[in-house]
Amino acid sequence: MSEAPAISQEERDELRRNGILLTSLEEIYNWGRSNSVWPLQFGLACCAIEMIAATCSRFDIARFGAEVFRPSPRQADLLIVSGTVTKKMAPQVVRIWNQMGEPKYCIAMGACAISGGPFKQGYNVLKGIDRFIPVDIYIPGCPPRPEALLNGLIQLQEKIKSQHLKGPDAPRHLRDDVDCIYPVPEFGEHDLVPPKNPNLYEPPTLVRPDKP
Amino acid sequence: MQNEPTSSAPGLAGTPANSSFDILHSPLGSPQQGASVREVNDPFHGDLLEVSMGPHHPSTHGVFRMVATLDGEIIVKLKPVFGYLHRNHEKLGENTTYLASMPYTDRLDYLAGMTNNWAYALAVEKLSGQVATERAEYVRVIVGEMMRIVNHCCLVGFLFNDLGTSFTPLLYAFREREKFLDLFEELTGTRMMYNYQRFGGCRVDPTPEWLAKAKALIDGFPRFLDEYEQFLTGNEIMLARTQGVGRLSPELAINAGITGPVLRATGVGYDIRKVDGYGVYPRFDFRVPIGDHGDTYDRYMMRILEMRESVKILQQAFRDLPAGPIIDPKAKNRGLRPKAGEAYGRIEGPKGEIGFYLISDGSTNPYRYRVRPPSFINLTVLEDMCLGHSVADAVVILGSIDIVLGEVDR
Amino acid sequence: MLGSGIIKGLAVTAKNFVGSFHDPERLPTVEYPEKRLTLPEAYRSFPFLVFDGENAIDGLRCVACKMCENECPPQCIYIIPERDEKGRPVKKPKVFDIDLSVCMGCQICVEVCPFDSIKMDQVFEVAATNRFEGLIAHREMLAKSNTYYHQIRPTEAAEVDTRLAEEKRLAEEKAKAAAAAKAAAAAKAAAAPKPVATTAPASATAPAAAPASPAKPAVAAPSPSPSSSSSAAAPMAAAPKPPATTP
Amino acid sequence: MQSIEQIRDLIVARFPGAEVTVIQNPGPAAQHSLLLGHAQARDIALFLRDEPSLKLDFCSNATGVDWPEKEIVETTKVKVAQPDGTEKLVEQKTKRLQPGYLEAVYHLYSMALKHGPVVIRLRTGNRTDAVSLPSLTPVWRSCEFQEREIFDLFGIVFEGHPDLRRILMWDEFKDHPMRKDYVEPDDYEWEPTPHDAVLTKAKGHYPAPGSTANAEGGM
Repeated sequence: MSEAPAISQEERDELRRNGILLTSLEEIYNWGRSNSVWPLQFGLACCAIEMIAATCSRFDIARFGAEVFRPSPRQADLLIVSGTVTKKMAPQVVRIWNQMGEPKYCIAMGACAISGGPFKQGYNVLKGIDRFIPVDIYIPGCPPRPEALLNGLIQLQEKIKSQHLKGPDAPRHLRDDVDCIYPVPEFGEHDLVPPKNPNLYEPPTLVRPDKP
Repeated sequence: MQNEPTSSAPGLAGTPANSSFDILHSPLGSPQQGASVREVNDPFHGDLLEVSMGPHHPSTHGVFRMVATLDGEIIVKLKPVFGYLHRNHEKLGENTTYLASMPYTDRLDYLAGMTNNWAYALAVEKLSGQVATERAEYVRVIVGEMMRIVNHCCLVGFLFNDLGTSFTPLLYAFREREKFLDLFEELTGTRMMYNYQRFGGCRVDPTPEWLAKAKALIDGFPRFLDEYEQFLTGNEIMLARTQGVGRLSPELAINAGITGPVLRATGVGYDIRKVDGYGVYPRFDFRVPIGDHGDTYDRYMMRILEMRESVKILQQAFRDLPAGPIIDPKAKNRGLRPKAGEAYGRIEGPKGEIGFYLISDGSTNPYRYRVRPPSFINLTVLEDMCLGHSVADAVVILGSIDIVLGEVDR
Repeated sequence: MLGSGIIKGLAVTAKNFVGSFHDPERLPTVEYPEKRLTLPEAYRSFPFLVFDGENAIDGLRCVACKMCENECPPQCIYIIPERDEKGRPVKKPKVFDIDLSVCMGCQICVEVCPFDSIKMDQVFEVAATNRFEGLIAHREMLAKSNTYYHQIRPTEAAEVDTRLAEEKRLAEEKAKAAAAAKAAAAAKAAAAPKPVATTAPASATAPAAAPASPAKPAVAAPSPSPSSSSSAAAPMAAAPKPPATTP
Repeated sequence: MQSIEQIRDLIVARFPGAEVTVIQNPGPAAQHSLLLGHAQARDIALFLRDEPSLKLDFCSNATGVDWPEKEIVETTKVKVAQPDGTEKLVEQKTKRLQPGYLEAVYHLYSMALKHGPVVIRLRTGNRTDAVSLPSLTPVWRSCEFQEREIFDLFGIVFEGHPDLRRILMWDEFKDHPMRKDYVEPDDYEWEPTPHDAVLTKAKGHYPAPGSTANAEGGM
């Protein structure tokens, strides 16, 4: 599957217009996965309201097959971290993430979920949920418009569609060498223990000089 | 259901919902520590069960946790657990300038950013001795009352979600909310985080076209409200699930500092718009709805009636809106250094009394920046209201208090 | 009758369901990627930098005064001013980064900017798969032309243009007056035995060169023609004083 | 409503010998406050709640304030006798260490009589070991969560509070984050736009000088 396809995308589209559908197992598998991404009904803060707005009639996330908000993490495929993750909440978020069955995806919605956002200097605010769980799509904005969430969802669908079922870039659930359980931090005396998952969170170093 | 002006004496009748707790006869009364409903010598008396509800809560009130002790399905003890959205608002407020705290206030009660803005602007105006222009005060009333309508409209939707209607009333509420948000977006630039009010006025002046659009929307709103009420208010399931559920006595409500619709549902006519008469509210003719049972149904009706009163206020405000500057040209916003001192400013937000307590030491940052969060303090009586009810009712009672976690935990 | 309330409610639902087929009021769905809502002119998402002319970097109105950096509530702006080969600050940003993953779109940077150089954009589709490199907006990404600004906010941009033109005109008049005064002073100085120190107006109109190179009359006197340096200096003369914000 | 001095006089008439001080508020809001001593604070609070002319039945807001100790430099002009017999005015600077304390502030209103606010304050002895205050929760239920919050964030121990636990932070947490000298945990690994205090903190995570990092910050 990794070698170049024998038939180009244009030719395939042309065939499709003429009523001939060519597909591969990989394609139809990814198509199915990407159009039934069921999110977890999980709101944290302000962005959750925009998430609800995205599910309501005006924006209607159902058009993307993602309207089935599951209250149970066992039935959900997508964790939309919609809002500020505080240090007190972080263990619960990781636990919920661990409870979700693979294949699962994570969207960090809004500035707070990505980096702590406007509240990042706070003592109880986690500077980004990617310190503990892997994030697929980051949607900045405070809060992002419902359309921005839909745009993020479309990007996630594109990402799912472009995944290969074999090889080194196969999704997590099809590989044996990746552990899908992430360690849950514990409450310490001053901070979470550990404050981040060092295997997951590796920010590049960006040296900023003293201000003149 | 009465609908009385505040000039009448506050009704203090009615027995406390939980009669074992009597604040008047226990001068040092402490919160009731769970009373078992069943007889202890019941041969079928099983063990009590402790259930943790939340913080990932399938109902729609954010990251709130209740630790409920159950006897069968009856709640005998319920302890709320907070802090899952404690974003250190107050600490950040002490580390930034007065103006820079304004956008943060939007994120307190994120369903009603405009009233948070207003309360903060009012407190800083008190602290620094500034006065908003007359037009700005009218515009504040306009946006504030529109915000109240949006908040109550959504609250009703969320309350029905808690009742198990699974989203349908919320779709109606959000369809209507989008119309208001479009207006707010046109005026301030965003859907939720307005950063609109300034010390001494407002940031942008609404154009005549905007005012015309807003007026048209408000004029059509009672029609929607009628439909909404026809849809919901008579519903027998709703009546059965809310009437007599979560009763709150006026004595306890006053003592526990409950404010807003939750207080008025118990029959206490205390509305800061009338009591303090801040802004230009004394110029408007409106009534304050008062309930008389203090149960969930009354709290629901308070929201509906307040929306109708808000429409009345808005129509008067559109009619009387004076010309003039939207912000005092001498107003000091950036680099504001109020004289050393302190001030507590409060307004009637959609959820109750939202206040800001500021201490200035003469520098650009407040020395102490404190938010008086209405929904946090309204939760004080959650346990008292839930005792003796079933778990499903606790969810409804929580929904009827109208909490927003951004404000509860700050 | 028991159940009449439920039936009434169902009638409302039915009315809305049927209504959604013919009444746009009852079918508000906007099919997003294909159709879009028209954003109001005031809509704001993230900041961008306005440039005049053709070249994005040379035409930036920003003079790296760092006022927005200091006022930004979540501190998501980072500026390093450009320096010329002698190490003197030039009124341009060398680095102008905005961390979009922190920005809360509060518009305070726009309000405090005295040069009308930072404005709020209306692009909200900025989702990325990498938040470290993907969500830092650099100077090149932030720079957008005045034409674009006119496209998204016609009214506001027109106002800004008028105001800038007016400020430029006033500054030029002031510069002319200052030049005239300087010429008079120079003539006086030539007549008098002792040279008088440079006059105040000159240093007031040309604050850019002032700190590093003290008082060379020929350099400090702005030329009447609107060169690029004088147009950059023009708004400053009319602008409010930078605040003394020291956190 | 009575002025703050009248309320003080009422209290003193009812509780002779009670420690009640009026704290003036110099700001334009002019919301002056009463500083109560610990011993009779709860009785005075109960009196304020039940006295028919006051009826402050609604405690709206309860909060803490941290006042760390600070050095106050006072300049006084002192006449110093000169050796030649004349007197000369000499400025003397005296340094005085104002001891720190924690403060609880309560804003009281009356729902029955619709007036207010009356502000009352309680102060602890210091910020380290004498940090207890009488709890006013038995008088006003509304203080229940707010006093827990003050305990959590400022570390004031309220004696007589029915359920004094941490409320916002987790139970294992040791610090009191709203105090002015609180040092937050260091998680400044990724600060692309640092300045001032944040830059100082972020520097702790920069590689040692001489490594390959880009010095001017352009990525």
